[in-house]
Amino acid sequence: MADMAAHNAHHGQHDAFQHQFEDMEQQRDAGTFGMWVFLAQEIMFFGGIFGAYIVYRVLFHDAFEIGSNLLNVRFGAINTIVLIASSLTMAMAIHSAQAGKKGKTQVMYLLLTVLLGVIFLTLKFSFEWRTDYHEHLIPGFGFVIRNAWGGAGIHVPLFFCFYFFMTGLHALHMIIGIPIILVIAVMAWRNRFDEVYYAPLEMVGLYWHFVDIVWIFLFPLLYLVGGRYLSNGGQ
Amino acid sequence: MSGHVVPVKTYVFVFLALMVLTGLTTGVAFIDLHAWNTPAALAIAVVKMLLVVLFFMHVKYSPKLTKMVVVAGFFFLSLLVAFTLADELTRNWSPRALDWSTAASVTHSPR
Amino acid sequence: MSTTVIAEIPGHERPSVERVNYLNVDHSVKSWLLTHDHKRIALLYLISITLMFFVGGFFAVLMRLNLIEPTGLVAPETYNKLFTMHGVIMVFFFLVPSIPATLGNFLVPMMIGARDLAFPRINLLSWYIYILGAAFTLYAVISGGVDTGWTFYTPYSSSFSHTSVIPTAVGVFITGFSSILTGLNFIVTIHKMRAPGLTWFRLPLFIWAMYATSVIFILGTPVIAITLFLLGLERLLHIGIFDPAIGGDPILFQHMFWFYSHPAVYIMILPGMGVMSELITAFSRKRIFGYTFVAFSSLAIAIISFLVWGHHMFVTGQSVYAGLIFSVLSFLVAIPSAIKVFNWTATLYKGSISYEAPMLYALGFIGLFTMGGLTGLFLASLATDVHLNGTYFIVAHFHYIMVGGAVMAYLGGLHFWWPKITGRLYPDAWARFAALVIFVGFNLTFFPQFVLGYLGMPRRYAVYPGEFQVLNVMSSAGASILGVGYLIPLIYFIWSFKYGPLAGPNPWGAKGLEWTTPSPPPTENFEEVPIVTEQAYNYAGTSESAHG
Amino acid sequence: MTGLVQLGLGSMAHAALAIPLHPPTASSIAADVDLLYYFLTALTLFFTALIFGTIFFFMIKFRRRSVDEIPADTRTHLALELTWTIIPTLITGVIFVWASLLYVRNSRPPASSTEMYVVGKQWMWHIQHPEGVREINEMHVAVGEPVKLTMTSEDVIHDFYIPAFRVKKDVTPGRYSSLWFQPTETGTFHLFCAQYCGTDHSRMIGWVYVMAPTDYAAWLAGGTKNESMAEMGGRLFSQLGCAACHSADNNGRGPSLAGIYGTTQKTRDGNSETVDDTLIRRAIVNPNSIMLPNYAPIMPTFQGQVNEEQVLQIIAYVKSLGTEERIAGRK
Ligand code: HEA
Ligand code: HEA
Ligand code: HEC
Ligand code: CUA
Ligand SMILES: [Cu+2]
Repeated sequence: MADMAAHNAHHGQHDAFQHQFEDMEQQRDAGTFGMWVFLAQEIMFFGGIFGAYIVYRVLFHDAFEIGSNLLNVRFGAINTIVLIASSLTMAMAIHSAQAGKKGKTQVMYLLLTVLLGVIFLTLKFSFEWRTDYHEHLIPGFGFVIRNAWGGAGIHVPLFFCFYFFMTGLHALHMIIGIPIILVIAVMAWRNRFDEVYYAPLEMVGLYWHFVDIVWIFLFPLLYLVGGRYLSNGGQ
Repeated sequence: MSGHVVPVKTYVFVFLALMVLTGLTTGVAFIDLHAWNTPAALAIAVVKMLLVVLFFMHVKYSPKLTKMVVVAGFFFLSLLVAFTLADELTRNWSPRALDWSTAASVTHSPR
Repeated sequence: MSTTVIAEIPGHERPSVERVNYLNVDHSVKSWLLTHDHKRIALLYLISITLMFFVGGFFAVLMRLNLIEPTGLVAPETYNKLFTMHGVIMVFFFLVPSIPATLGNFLVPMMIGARDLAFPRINLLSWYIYILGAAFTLYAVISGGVDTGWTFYTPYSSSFSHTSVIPTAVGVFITGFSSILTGLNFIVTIHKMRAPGLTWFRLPLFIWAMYATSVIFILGTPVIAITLFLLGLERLLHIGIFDPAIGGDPILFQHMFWFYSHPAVYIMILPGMGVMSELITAFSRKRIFGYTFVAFSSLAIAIISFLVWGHHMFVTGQSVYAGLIFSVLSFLVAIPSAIKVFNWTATLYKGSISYEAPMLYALGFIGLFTMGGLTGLFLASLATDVHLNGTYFIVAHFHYIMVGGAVMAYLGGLHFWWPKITGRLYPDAWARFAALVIFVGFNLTFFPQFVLGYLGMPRRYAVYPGEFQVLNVMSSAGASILGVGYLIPLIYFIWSFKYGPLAGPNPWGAKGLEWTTPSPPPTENFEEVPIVTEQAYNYAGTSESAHG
Repeated sequence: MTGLVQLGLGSMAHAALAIPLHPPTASSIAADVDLLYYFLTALTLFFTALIFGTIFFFMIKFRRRSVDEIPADTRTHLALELTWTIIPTLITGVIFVWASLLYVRNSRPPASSTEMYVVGKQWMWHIQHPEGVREINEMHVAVGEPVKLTMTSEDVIHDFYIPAFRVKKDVTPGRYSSLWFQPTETGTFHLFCAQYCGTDHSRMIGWVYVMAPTDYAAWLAGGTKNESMAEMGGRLFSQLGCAACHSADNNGRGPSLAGIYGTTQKTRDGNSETVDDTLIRRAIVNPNSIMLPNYAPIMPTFQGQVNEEQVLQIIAYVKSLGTEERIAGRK
């Protein structure tokens, strides 16, 4: 107890301190740990759909390769680069807080992250999905099963279901993430974060990196493992 | 806890490694590795994930507890996939799997 | 009336009515709806969950009425909606949140000597999410109901049912997040906020049970969420994820559904087991027998429970190999439960046993859970499950565990901590009487169903062949006794909240940090953070080194 | 009011004498399943009695005698813990092995089984005998003769359940499941749908008539149908125009189907598949998925033109095309 009290005194009562904790240290600890537990939940959330995807990919191997070949690798690859870059800027934002840099530096990195996220989403929605729409590749919206796909054809829409659902869910996570980053940026602008207190920044960072990781798996699973090496594109 | 400050150099290095791996995985997809294309793509993805988790997310410098949470997440995910496949894949043998123990009679009777 | 012991218990003093506590600190509605206090949130949950229980119970009553006549009294489509809504409400809106969200919310911080959960705002959010989910589901009920069974099997639910499947699924989907947030809060709180000296092996077993439950909440619930999402998508767009007519696989739905829903049955029983350990020790005034075994068996159950879901699918044409694996693992998960039962029984040995109402519920739990669990073995056995699957045997199996086990534990826990929660006592004689009525009514309701199932009566039957009538009438008669049994506590609890005699901080003379604060506790729980120096349940007052 | 209660109680007491306690034991596997069931029941009763008994004994023996009584402290007892961990483990081991052996044995149809076909449909059962007789919600079989059912569904998942035989299997759309039994007693037994399938799930029930072999033969002969399943399939085969491509002389645009049932063949992408019920069904509803090396993918789909019953008839027809015919065709 005594050293607990000492702790409190040491850190002073930071503005952000919440009464249920003993001290700032415990509060930050609980915060990041909570974020990790939340991410474990997220793993299972995406995991459910990844699991279903894997099962169907194994069952309907050919259809999924055909579907995968209809996607444009270029979009996938560029977006991968964009998203990884945004992870870097996010890591740098936290770094600058840890290193005691000014709030403005943090804000700059955060805004860069947001910018990259927006680029990702723009590419995804206004370019990639739009193309897909025009090529009648959206199940439920005039999807056309082409004769060339042969017997596997009837399962190709299934691939696209997964494609849209998985990338959609991923994009939804980004869409939720971006405003949160902006709020954090406002806090950073007001110099709320320093070497002692930067838990919110750290937490949103973890979230953003997680979203990045999901994409790191989506990219190969959706775009690449489609027998692209075959001269006829796997058909 | 994650109070550890990772030097900027590490971040940049990790970022570059991720870029290289992205290029690699894209390139490899266009080379015929027979059955190994999918494993290769997934292996590279796992490496990339580890880089992000360990460095960007500071797990390398985090307490055991955090590591445990991460491992638990992926472990239970693998259970979901593995056991579902255990049924879904062997289920397709079903017509015969049912006659599993009469396999002998099945292979003999038809021509 | 509990004339028993109160005055003699050391540490007991009459509290002054004026003392500020979490209940009377602020009476405004706003102070309740915006509260961050885990104890108030627990009460919010208690009220909403009780409401849902009676809604679900009301459907059960109508079902049992219908089954008095072989030809049925209501139209089959109505009956189908009744059992679906009964199942959905009882499982997702009553039993899953029951103990964790009420007793757990109230007790976790108190038992570990914390002022609150780690994330009080998230805790409040979880209640609102629960309410939102319940609203959707109740909307589905009002807008015509659902008739898919609580299992939502495809392709019936995705392509054939004409009822409000989507609102129900959305409701369940939403409520899932309230479970996840509760679990997250508990895990973080238990890891990070234990009072000084409160090591893992000094924790009350209720905390271990809550921890194991939370693990399932975190790792299982997201999967049902995504599954229901896919179901809704399929139903809206007919894209073929689960519909064989368009190339999908309806069995995959079952895999994903049971991946959550089997662990979920342990979400429903583990907290009850935790309550049990508290009650048994308190009313025999003894340390639990085999603390570490009971503690680790909770974790073992939580982990193995993720590996057995395929036992719900033995007759779906599951491959023989998968069937064998799931069967053996299902037997494995029974072992930790057996360990618990034996340890509770052994705790009574040479104890000082008293029979207040909570203890009666506890003893009822052990017996009924044993029967329910052992009949689970019939179902885990491949050869017998082929006959029993889809019959009333299963209905009986799970009601023995969920009603005979989990609901009994919930009621037992509620009676045990009621004086702590409200600061008031309830009439003990009535409580014992209710326990007896419930026990008798319960067995009369559900025992005949074992026989019915073995005879071959399928479940979810609105009408049935005449030869099953006698047993069905017995069951319905039992249900009416059971219903009355549940009304009695409702009445005396409400009465006691207002008029019950004041309880001291520790009316049972029980051990545990929650009994060291006044009843009802102040908002901060403890005036100063307690320091723990001994193991849990140290009734004999021995020092730690005396045991291994 | 009291009169009513009396009436109720009276009729209950009367009926109580008539409550059956176990279902008829009318198939070759039923007695074995029951034996395991009784063993498990005994086990349950034993442990329930043990636990309840011990609790009651302790409750009385160790009841609190004075308010400030503090019993001696609990000691950990590793040997006991291990005992009650290991004994249940062993018991469950025994149950597992017993139940699994029985299950594997019970899922093995004798080679001599007659095949019958079941199609589940909201909310009735269609049953076809190879001889061509078709029944709805009724099923006639001969005592002593093993029967293997090939089952599928037109719509949702159903479940074919005959309690007296202790057999049950889901009937899933889009795939074939199978189940077998060997009736050992003549009589009339319930046939239930045991998987919830919609409004009239509880009315999707019927009867199984187990007859003496001679009666069964007479019944079969007396049926209105004198065309066998294969014959009906053959008729469909020509009506639908299959014969135009699949001629027996192997000169059509499609392969000859004579004698192919049960054979294994290579596909264009190098896999090999066995021609079984599932494959023939697939050829009919999704012919593009058949990829024979020497044929163009020209076979049209017949999905929507044939129902599951007719598909089964065509399968029976293809099965009936013997080797002789094929050899004859080759010559
Ligand atoms: C709280 C809920 C709960 C709990 C705890 C359990 C616990 C168990 N359940 Fe149950 N179960 C349900 C709720 C629950 N179940 C529900 C709701 C369904 C139906 C769902 C639906 O279809 O609608 C179901 C269905 C169900 C099935 C599927 C049947 C089918 O559809 O064909 C199976 C099959 O294996 C099964 C098995 C078990 C087993 C082995 C346990 C074990 O964990 C039990 C362990 C306990 C004991 C064994 C008792 C204590 C032990 C002793 C006293 C010592 C002696 C022990 C030994 C010798 C081993 N259950
Ligand atoms: C937590 C879970 C839970 C609980 C507590 C209960 C409680 C009860 N259940 Fe339920 N039940 C399920 C979970 C639960 N059930 C599930 C998951 C299913 C499967 C659904 C499906 O197939 O999809 C099911 C199915 C089910 C069936 C099978 C339906 C079928 O297959 O056709 C039956 C039949 O008897 C039944 C009966 C009862 C009864 C009598 C109670 C009683 O314990 C209820 C007692 C409560 C009350 C009676 C209410 C309180 C009193 C009043 C409202 C006052 C008025 C009443 C009187 C005076 C009589 N339940
Ligand atoms: C237009 C010609 C045509 C018609 C009409 C036709 N088929 Fe076919 N069928 C084919 C061809 C060609 C193949 C080989 C397909 C391939 O390899 O892509 C084939 C393959 C099959 C096979 C698989 C044979 C094997 O060895 O795998 C079966 C079974 C079959 N057809 C049954 C039928 C039935 C039953 C009908 C009528 C309901 C029918 N066919 C109508 C042309 C036809
Ligand atoms: Cu068909 Cu139930
Ligand atoms: Cu289960």
